[in-house]
Amino acid sequence: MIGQTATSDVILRTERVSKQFGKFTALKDITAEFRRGAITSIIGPNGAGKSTYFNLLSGAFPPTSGQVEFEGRDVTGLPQHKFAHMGVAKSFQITNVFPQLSTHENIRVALQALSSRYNIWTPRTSYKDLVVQADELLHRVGLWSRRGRLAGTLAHGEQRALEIGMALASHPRLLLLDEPTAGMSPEETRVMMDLIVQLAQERTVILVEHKMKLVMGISDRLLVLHHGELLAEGTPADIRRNETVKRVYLGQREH
Amino acid sequence: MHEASHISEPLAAAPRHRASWFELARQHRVLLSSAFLLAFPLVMPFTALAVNILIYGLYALGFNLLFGYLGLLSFGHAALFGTGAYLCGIAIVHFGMPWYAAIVVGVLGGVAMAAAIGVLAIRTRGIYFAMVTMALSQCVYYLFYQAIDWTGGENGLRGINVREISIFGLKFDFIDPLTRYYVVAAFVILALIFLSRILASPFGAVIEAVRENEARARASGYNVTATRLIAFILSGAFCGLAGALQALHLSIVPIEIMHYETSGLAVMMSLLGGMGTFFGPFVGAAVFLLLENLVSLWTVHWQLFVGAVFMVCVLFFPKGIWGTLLQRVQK
Amino acid sequence: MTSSGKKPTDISRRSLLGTAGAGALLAVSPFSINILRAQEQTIKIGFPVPLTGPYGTEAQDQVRAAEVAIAEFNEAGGLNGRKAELLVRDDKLNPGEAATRALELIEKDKVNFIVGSLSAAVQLAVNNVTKERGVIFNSISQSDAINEIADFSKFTFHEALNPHMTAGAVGRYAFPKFGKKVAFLTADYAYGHEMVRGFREAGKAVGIEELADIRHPIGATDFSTLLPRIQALKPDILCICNFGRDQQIALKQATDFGLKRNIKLITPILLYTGRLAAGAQAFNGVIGGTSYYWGIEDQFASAKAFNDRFRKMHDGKVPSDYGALGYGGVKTLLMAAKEAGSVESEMVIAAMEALKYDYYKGPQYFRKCDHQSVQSVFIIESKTQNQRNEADVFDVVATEQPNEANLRSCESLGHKA
Amino acid sequence: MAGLTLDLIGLQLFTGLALGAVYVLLAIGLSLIFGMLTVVNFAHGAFYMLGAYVGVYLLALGGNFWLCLVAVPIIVGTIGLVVERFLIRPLYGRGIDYPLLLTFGLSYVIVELVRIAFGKAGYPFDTPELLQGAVDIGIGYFPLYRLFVIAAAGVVLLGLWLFLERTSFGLIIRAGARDPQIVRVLGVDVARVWLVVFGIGTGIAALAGLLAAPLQGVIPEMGGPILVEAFVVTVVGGMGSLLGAVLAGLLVGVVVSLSSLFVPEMAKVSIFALMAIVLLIRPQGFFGRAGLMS
Repeated sequence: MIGQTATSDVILRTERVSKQFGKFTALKDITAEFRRGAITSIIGPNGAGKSTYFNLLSGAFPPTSGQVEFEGRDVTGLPQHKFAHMGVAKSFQITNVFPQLSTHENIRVALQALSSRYNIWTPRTSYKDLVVQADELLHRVGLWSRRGRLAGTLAHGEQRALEIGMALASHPRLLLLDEPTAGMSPEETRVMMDLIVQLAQERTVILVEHKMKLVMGISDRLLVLHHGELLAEGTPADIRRNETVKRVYLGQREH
Repeated sequence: MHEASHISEPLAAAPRHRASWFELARQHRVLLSSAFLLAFPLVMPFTALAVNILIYGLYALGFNLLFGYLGLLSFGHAALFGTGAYLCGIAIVHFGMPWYAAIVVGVLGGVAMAAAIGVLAIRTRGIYFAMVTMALSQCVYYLFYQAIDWTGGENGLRGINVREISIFGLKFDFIDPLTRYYVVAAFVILALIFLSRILASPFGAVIEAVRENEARARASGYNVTATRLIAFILSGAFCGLAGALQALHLSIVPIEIMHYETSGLAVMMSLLGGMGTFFGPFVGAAVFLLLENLVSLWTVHWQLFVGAVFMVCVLFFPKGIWGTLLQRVQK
Repeated sequence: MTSSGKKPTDISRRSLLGTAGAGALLAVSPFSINILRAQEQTIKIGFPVPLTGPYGTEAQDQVRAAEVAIAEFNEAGGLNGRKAELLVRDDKLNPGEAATRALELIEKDKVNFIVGSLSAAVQLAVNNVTKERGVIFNSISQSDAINEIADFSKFTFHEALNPHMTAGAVGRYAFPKFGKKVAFLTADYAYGHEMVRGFREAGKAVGIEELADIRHPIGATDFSTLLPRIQALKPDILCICNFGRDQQIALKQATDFGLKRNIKLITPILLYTGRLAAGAQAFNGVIGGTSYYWGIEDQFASAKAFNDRFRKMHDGKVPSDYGALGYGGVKTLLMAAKEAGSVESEMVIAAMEALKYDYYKGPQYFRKCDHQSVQSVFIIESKTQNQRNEADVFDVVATEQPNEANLRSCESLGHKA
Repeated sequence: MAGLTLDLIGLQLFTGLALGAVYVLLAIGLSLIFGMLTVVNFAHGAFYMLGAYVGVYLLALGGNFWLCLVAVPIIVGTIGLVVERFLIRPLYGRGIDYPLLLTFGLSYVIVELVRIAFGKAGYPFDTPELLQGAVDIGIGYFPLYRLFVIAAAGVVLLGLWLFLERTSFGLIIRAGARDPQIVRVLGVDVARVWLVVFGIGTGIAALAGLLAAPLQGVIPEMGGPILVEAFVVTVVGGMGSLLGAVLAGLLVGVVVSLSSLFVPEMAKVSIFALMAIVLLIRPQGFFGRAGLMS
């Protein structure tokens, strides 16, 4: 496995993190660890606090209390853009690209964030390596043919793929994906899941997913949230056997 | 997805071919703009107006970098413009500096004022940003208003009299209107080159990214706050230069230059010309000032026309005059 | 005249050409333009005034009165047949705009003289442009700064009164009459401070006791925050040292607060147009100075002649104070040009300096050192009773004769004289 | 600082309240419109000025001041309805900047139309006879008309409060200010609600202009400076918050009046400094919701 340190095989952990929105408690005292190199999925019914937890892990906002550690370092409250520089990349639940930029430029901009971002004089095209790397990533996520199109005009599935391409641009050791298949056709979903498995060979992946069945097959570990609390944790087999989880998911129909 | 790729291959290439001359013009926009500016005074009613159009165009250009390209609406740009003008004037009147040094002082003044206002205002967003910049620029207005010994207060700063300038040993009569025009035009062209470089640079890409999708830019590793601040400061450099040139052109700096109506001018000119277009601010400045000049010749109610034209633009041509033209040509 | 009979067509064609491609011609050969500026052309007087903005009414009256001066000059045969022409420009009460307009008038229209401006800042801006280019500027705006050495040039003339003169005259009239305990309500800018300085200077001779100088920001809409304090001071006289709209609101609110019951309100400048706009109630009983009021026609034949001519040209209206200044500013320059027999700057300057004139308000002349017009100041009181007609709003209660001693000394202004 | 006494400061506070009352009326309209329509109305000052001019016109026709108090808001409010329907409505959904820019242009047009119709010089506006003079309020003499302005503002606020709290239409407005989505879900014609809100906002602005007319006289430019000050009030109070507009309006009035007593040269800048400070400490203003502007 790449970049594994002697310190631990835990890449990310949260220590009793909670999140309040006004009087509403979205998350309560969640302590969990994410193993390096694994695919871990965070599942739970609607309103379980999955997205809130995801946002805490990805640095979109800080927890109200508790601590987030990345590779043994306390990263609680660091601004969002620092996460990208540490090697944490994320995709959004709602499609989130730069619509008025070309597909290629979307990825090139993401690549640029790690090097020459505040240069105001040299033409951006003179950074040839970034152009080449962007093309490689376009191939990688299957969008080479859409290179010159405005990102906003791509099909939904293509935009999701583009987002993953942008996330990969920062060479992340940890990739956080928020419902990457939301709104996709079964065919698009299949392609996306293949891509995720492939990506996970080189890096740690954390997935938030509403559809439990989808992630059972590919996840190494699962976290189940319910009403803002950690309900269960374990391998897919553990979770499948867990009576509490069954009850929660039986309570409402799975889509 | 794999099947689709075969179909779209030629599609991607097609638009590139169709608009080739348009692309060519776009690549050489600095050259074309400069050529136009050099011939411009020939078609203007009088040269001093042409100089004003250049200066206000440059001022609107600085504003446009922030509003058009980054999407931040500031109602306090008069402070940047005015600081450039006052500092340039003070450098000449109180310190007897040569004109070129005074311009540098003016630009630095614009930069420093932008940094000061920016640090305070940049954390607020949207409408609040517009309001905070307006409030802070009003504070700056009163600051300069009260500093009578330096600025002349209500009476304005007088005596910025540059009769003769020498460039590489050649002497030019700065009282001559055309000389004045071409000296100012030279600085404006330099500014256009600089803006063009900024837009083409990696930072230009960051500006676009932040405007397009702030959350995404942040997740990609961009510091959005820093980006805004840098853009605000760059905007201050352009506006400071415009102010310095204005001081040299008119030989006075009126306190009105700091008034919030001057901030409104930048908004109006940018929008009339076309937000987020390279040459739009100059078109906007020209249309506004010509309209004001021509209409005020036959009626004192010129503001009615300016206001109405502005409303028509907002309602029907949100891309402004130049932006709409570009769109037509592109199609 | 016959010899020049066919020339006008020639010239008009050329000047048309000149206007159409002024820039182009200028680029090719700046000299050709100068040759075109031959003696036969009309005498052009640039006239930048704030047609738009809050003083539009005053500015329009300035234009009307200036037209009277032009008409009189042309009817009298002009300068050896050369007619005069007024080029009115809107300075929008903005010094930047005014400077641009002055540049337009000088560079494009090639005016011989510039007369005009209403606000102090605009006047100083125009002056800065004209003096650099050697064009005579006769200012009809009221300010002290224009007399000072820093702004003065030999091309600068000041037909209007300045606050030192008006405030001084009003003070000399009012302090002995209404009491020695004096408070000031002052607009916090140069013009306001200049007024206070004028009052203080006059007060020294009488020995006034200054209770307070209360400042308000220019453009204030609410004086109620200051009035209770003034009331508590119990002064005999309150000097309202502000102008135009500020003054109208201040007087209105002072009336509402009941200040007039035991305090006499005086002000350096009482505007005719301001009195009409704000109404009788607010101005009632207020004493102030003015450079001109149509009612002095009982005193001066020149005023009567000017009023009659103005009435004839402008449907029976009477000229306002600022209007009369427009007349005086243009008239003096044209008469000096006539005297000099030329529009050449140096010769006209010499003629202006030598001028002893009575065109509309009694005797006047320009002081040598600062080109300030030495003239009488009229003390007027606003009234609500016994109005003969709509225009009859003031009583002239005193006239201070022209006297250089009432001006700031040349030395104190920085002049060598 | 000659003549500074406690009475004087008290009187000054009162003066500040009267000044604040006009701010409150302007700000409450701005805030109402912003809260519901997310439109920053740059023409609000022009409607304020229009109110004063309509008053002048009605008085010249032979009306009296008390009639004007009712007629002016109705007439100008109706103009406001037309503006919303035909000029602002096409811009919904185009972002917050466009209605702002449109009303910015509109203010130029309204001011110039007034100049054409009524001239540039302005009009005197005498204090209604019943309200002339000053009364002793225990700490000194205070102009009766200013007391009336405070009272009138109070009555308007009370009326507005009753309208919002006690009528079904008011309920919809309150719900809509919290979340426009909810109103839509309830099947209410949101467009109609917005129309009415804009009309009410401009009507109140016109009333403020009419009330201010006897204090300052009437000129076409009267709406400019006060609009900027009203913006300060709305921003300090929190955009969209009615309670915020009221408290901030009174606060700004008092700050202006006290600063012109103690540091007159800072009087003009004091409210902008106040705004800058408030926003730096609490970017959403006193009662604004955080993140509303994002």
